[in-house]
Amino acid sequence: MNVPSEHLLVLAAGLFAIGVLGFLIRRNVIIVLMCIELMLNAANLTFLAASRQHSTAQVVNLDGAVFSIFVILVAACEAAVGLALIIALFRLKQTVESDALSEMKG
Amino acid sequence: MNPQDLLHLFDARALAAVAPLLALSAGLIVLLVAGVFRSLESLRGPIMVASLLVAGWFTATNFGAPPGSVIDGTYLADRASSAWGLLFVVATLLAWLFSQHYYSEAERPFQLEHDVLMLSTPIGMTLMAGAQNLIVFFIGLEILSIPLYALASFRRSRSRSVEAGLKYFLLGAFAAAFFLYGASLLYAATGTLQLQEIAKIGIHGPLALAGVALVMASLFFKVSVFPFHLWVPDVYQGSPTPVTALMATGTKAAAFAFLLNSMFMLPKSAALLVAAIALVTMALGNLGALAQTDVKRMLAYSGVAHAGTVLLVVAGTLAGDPEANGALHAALFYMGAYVFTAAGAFGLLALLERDGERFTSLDALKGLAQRRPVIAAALTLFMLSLGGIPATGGFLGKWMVFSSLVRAGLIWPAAIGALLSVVALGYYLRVVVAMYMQPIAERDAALARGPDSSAAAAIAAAVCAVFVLAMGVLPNLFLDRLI
Amino acid sequence: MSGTWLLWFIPLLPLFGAAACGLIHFATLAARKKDPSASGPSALAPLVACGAMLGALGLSIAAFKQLAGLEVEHRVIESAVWPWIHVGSLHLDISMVVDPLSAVMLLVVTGIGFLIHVYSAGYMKGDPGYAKFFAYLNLFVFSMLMLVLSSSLIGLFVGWEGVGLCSYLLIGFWYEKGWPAEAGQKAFIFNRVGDASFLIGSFILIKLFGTLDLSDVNAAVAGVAADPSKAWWLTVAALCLFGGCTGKSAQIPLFTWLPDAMAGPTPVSALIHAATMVTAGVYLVVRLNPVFAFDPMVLTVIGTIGAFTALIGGTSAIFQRDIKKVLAYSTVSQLGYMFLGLGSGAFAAAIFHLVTHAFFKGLLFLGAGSVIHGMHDEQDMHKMGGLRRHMPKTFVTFLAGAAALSGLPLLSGYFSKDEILAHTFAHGGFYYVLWGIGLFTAAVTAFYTWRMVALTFFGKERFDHHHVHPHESPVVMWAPLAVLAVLSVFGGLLGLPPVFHVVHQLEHWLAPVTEPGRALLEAHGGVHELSHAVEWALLGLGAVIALVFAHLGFRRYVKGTESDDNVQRTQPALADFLVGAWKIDAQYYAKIVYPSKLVAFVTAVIVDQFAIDGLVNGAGGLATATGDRLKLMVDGSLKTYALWIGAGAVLLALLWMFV
Amino acid sequence: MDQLTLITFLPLVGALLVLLTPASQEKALRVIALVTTLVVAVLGVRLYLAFDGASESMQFAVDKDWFVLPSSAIAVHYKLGVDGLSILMVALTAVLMPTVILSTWGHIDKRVKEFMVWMLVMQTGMLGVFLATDLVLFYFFWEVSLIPLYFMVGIWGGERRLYATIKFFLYTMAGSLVMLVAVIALIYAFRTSDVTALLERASTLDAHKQAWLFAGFAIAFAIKVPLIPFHTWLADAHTEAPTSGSVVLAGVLLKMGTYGLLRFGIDMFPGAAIEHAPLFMALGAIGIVYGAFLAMAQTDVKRLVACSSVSHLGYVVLGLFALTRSGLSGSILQMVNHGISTGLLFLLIGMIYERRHTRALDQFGGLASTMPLFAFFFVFTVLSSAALPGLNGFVGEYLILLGAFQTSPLWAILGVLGVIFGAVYLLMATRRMLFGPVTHEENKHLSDLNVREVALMLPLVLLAVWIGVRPTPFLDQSRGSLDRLVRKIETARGAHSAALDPAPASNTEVIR
Repeated sequence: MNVPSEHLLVLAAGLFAIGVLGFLIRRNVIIVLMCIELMLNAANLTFLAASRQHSTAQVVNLDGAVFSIFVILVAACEAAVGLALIIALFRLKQTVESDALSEMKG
Repeated sequence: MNPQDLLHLFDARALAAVAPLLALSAGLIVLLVAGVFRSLESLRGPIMVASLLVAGWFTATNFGAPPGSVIDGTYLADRASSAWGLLFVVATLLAWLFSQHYYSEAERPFQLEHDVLMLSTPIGMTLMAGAQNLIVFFIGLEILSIPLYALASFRRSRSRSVEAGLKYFLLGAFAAAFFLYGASLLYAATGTLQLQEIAKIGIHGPLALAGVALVMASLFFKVSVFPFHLWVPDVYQGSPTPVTALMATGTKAAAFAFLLNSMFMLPKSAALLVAAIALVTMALGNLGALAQTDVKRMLAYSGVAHAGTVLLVVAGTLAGDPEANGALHAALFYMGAYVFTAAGAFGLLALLERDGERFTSLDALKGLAQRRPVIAAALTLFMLSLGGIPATGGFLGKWMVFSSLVRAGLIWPAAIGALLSVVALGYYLRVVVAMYMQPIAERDAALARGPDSSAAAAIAAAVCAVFVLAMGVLPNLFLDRLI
Repeated sequence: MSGTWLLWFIPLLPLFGAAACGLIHFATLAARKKDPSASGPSALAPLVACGAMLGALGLSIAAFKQLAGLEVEHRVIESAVWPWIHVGSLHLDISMVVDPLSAVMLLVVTGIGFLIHVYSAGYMKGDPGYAKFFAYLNLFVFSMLMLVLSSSLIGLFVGWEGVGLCSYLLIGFWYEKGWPAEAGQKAFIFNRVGDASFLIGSFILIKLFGTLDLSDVNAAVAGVAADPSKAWWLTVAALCLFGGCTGKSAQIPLFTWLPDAMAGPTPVSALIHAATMVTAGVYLVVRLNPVFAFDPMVLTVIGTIGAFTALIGGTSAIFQRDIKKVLAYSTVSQLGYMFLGLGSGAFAAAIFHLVTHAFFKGLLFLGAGSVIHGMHDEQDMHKMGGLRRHMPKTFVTFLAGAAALSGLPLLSGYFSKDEILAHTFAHGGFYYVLWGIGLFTAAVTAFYTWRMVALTFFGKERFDHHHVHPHESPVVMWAPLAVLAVLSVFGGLLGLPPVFHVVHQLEHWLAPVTEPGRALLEAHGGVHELSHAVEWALLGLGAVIALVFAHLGFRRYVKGTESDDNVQRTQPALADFLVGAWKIDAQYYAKIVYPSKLVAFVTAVIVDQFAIDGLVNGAGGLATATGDRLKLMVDGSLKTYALWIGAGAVLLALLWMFV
Repeated sequence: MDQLTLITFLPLVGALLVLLTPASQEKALRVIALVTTLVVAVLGVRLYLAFDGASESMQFAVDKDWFVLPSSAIAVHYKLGVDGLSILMVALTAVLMPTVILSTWGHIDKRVKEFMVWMLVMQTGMLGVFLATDLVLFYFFWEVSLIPLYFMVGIWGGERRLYATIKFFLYTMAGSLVMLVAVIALIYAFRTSDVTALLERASTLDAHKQAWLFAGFAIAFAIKVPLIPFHTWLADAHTEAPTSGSVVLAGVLLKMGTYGLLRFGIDMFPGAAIEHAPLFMALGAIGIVYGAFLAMAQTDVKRLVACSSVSHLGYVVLGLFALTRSGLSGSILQMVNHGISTGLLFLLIGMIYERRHTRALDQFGGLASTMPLFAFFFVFTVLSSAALPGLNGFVGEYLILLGAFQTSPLWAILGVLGVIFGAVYLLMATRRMLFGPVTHEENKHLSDLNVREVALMLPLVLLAVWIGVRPTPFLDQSRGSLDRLVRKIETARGAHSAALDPAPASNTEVIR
């Protein structure tokens, strides 16, 4: 079975859109973080699909695949820092709602 | 990649090209190791400074040398990226010097972590500036950003610091996701992540254009132009001031370095749009700053305005600036001056904050000239440079930016930009007015002189002042060598 | 003296005198600071000032003698040239030139000036500004001599404005009282209006001839006739220069400053506002007679203005109670005569009247000063009367002056005035009207002059004997009166009318100067001779009118002031109208001064502060207000920021895809 | 070191010396500043005497490499020179400053050190503006010279000093930044920043471009002059500035605007100047009358003098844009004259303010009785300002109006009306201050001017008389340069009228 690349791209676009909307709508910072992961994975999916699309029998275009590995790595780092920050927030405010993040404005 | 290329990975030129990165990384490791031993505490500073200086020295040697590319041309150490690299080293050094004695007793035990995080940022910046490949840029971006997220909320007992860190992190990650998705679309459209390859193939079709738009959006986020700049005031204000200095100077410079490298992706017809974005950014930054009462936040807005100004060179290039390197030179000099000026300004605010957090407010600056004449004089100099008054580096930077526009025939944007800088002077002057022309508040008069200034900060401020003046009065020292 | 700097010393001596007196003044002030009663070195001032005047007078007489010794065609002495303003090819240089005209003026200015200096030494004695007064007086003489001697219109203008300045300073000499300072200011500003016109005239002359040298201009006039556009400009220039004369010589419409100028010390009124400065306009017209004679229309304008000024001045003098005001309006009126003469092309006659007027009006003012001095600064004639017994010397000399002014036969004023009227009559046409006005004014003049004499020296003593003890003035004051009285009586000999079959000395003397103008007039057909019979008739008419109205005036007022009171009661509007000089000044205030102040206020407050500055401040305010609004964009909410980022990215994508 | 560099930067050296002197040594600070400015004045006079007015070229030129603008390889030079258009202003700047410094004895008693530093820095800036013959260098000095006054007004000014100083700074800055764009455009059009070269070549640009560049320059200078309707900053700045600041502002800083109009408006773009001359003549002439009316309505005597500056500088602009020999000559001289007479007026007002701490006209009256010396100097200055022949003001105004009359009788006549109005407001102020009875008790025991005050005014008074009596040597200093400029204008006028009307009418006769 061979899923056409276009389908994968559309799926990825959908994932990205869900991620963006989730980021915009959800108030829980942890879920917002997960939405970011969703967006990153949309990018990964696109990379992999495109990587396959641009490969031929003779030359394999690995750039996209390599990029996605880096993305996964970076996503892990981000999650680590992000969660730490969320803990710091929770310690201070006993909440992880993003509304708590509007002390500074104007 | 061919197996043969692996051999080139370690030839002398390639090594020289990445030497600054290696030096910084080595310094980082040494610092970490030394940090384990309490007895070596006094060595931490010297290690930090030494690794930055060595990295700077390596960067400087890359100037005269022919461009050195690494790993199949994904990273390039040429004259431009080396110039940027020097700026990053300087920015980090200045921020670090200003951070000495900045933190409170409770935060001081974590100085090691602070220093390690800070030392890792120039690695990211340098990678960004030299990146010829979207992967390398992304890695650089994250090496820069992730430590900064942590640094922003370094004063984790203060809600503003945490808020700044989280906001920066969430929005930064959000923007990074845009970059990635944009990069993936570009890749889908062109099949390559190499900038030169993309340039050869060209940006055709909606997929590629959408990719460019998203990549640009994330870059605009990093350099903080409209409408991607809203995070800046909050994050700059909430972060520890030395970190703000680093963000304002280093991060912005690194993002611009890559923006200039990748602006070929923008359609020529976008010139006016980019100019409009830049001008709106200047307007929002300047008008917003006009409404501030806290100098730190005001400087954040001013940073937005300056980003808009630099973005003008992109518009100039797109509109057909006949000078091939016009944009690069202008951006380099402008950001060079800005690094010293903004670092100096934020650094002095950091110094003042040691009397209490309220001392970043405009009110508390009243009569500062009597209380701390040297700081007031230096801050005035920086304000004038930010305002682009001659005899300071800021002036010539502004000159070069507008030159790019004028050469490209964008006279009206240049004129509007010039008028918007008048608004900017309006708030820079307010700082000077407060310091020199308004009477000192009674409770501040009692302070007479605050605690002794830190020597490190004093040196840093002096360096900033000297460079700001030198870039304004003797620009040949810089122009002849750097460009 | 020719080609040397010696002539320069005629004006420079008084200038040095002024400087010296100024220093004396400040030395006096310094001395007084230590000891308030000390008079310091101020007693030196009159010596210095009179010495300077004597020197100038001596040099003037010497110059006059040298001039008279020259052949008629070459009667010009020119001094070394002071190069003043050199720009490109334009050279505005000044030298001192004595020719027949300036020689006459020179003698009048230095001669009468010297007498008045001497008089002032007595009159101003005891004044705290004694030395300062002489400084100003000397400075005035310097300016007046510059005016008279300059070879160039620009040099003339230096003197022209200089005399205006001194007039300003001297009118406001007693500035502590307030109103003299206001009067001085008014004089200066009215003169400035004229001067502005003068300046424009000089610009046109430069435009036409490229020079302001008076003799060059006069010589170049003839060449203009060929070019109609140039001729038009020359006419405008002449009118503009005459505009300057109306200011300086108190003609319609700028005459109202002169009556107010009486706020100054009386010697000032005599010297500046009767004998010399106010005649500068007459001098200018004669000096540039070809320019003015070039277009007959200009002369008609001058004559008309002169006649009406004579009328307004004369009638305004009738009911004045202030003795100096009578003389002031009389001066306005007599100056009108001079311009009437100029307008008739009788340049020499105008100068003749100028000279005799300097004698008798100087005399009258000094006499009035003597009266005021003797009456302890009382100027209201209604509070005088019968003074002939108390001040006989003043009385006798005053009579001589009054007789001359009113044109009683064979006195100086009689000949000079009649000559002007004769020329006007000879002109015919529209000039008959002007002649009629002149004749009427002559009647009025005789009337008010003898009213003044009667009110002052005859009738009951209406002053308060407890406070006022009239006394004769000291010798330094009455001696100049005596000299002037003699001149007033016999001054007419300078210019006897042709019917006497003697040479008109003055006309003959001035002929080289007035010739070009006469020639132009002749070319226009503007020179008319009268038959002896008509001349006799006119002389007789003049004599009769003077005698009759002098008698009327004297009769009516010799008993007292009832006649004034009658008029005041029966014709209050008329009296008011005449005393207020036809209400012209009031009109100025209502139509020009107050509206100007209003305009100034509106300009400053509404246009400038509200509109223009409002825009400037508004721009600043707008920026701040916009900033305050824009701040709301940064609302602190993560989602807003993200939304902008998302929307921005989408917008960028859309724009690049579709635009 | 060459003369021009020495004269330009000596004040800066003085400023450094002041900076190194402890703030408590007030006397030493003052003496250092005074001695520095005196030396500069001597140098200025020497320069003036050595200057050859007949020459058309830049004299005492200095030319050193400064830096190369990247990417276009435009070499910016440190280039100074003086010609007939600038020599008088240089001399005035040098000669005026000792007087200004000496006048601070009376009214600057706090933060003396800072004040002296700013004064001296300002002198360097002003001299630089007049001497720079590289466009970048000119712009450099142009903006630098703004900052000291900003501090002077802001720190040592009156009640509304902050408002005034910010307004002044931002307003002039707005003009300057517009000019910056024009400066850049001009430099890149010819790829040189050398003023002499640009003066030769700029008129080869096409008319449209010239007009725009001219406008860019002109707006900055018009604000600086200030020409109506850009004048509102001036009254506020003057009213609030300390005496010495006002003197410098009126004496020299405003002249930077008129000098700019001359050098970078008329000399640089003669074609555009001819085209826009009617507008500028109109603004100048209207400004004369408008300023006079403003002055008439003032109740604060300092503000009155400030408004009179608007009027007086209207003359200068009128004369400049008459574009005739006499108009240009007169304007150059009038720049000096205004510096002298308005400078003196501000000094005098400062002296009375030090005694009475008010400047409201109705607070005075009768001062001539209590302060005769003051009255003498005041009347003298008023007469100089009102252009009495024999004093300096007349020569300038006469030439200006004459020049204007040759070009446009209408605006000249409006200007002549200003002669009347000028007398009105000046005499009104004089009367209300000096004459009449002494109505206020405070005025009865005022001390008259002291030796220092008389001494510091004397040089200006003598200069006023000298220029009035013997103006030709002063006018001759700009002879060569103006000959050159007038030739240039005539050439451009020929081209201009040829473009407008292929067959020029014969009756457009221009005399001189």
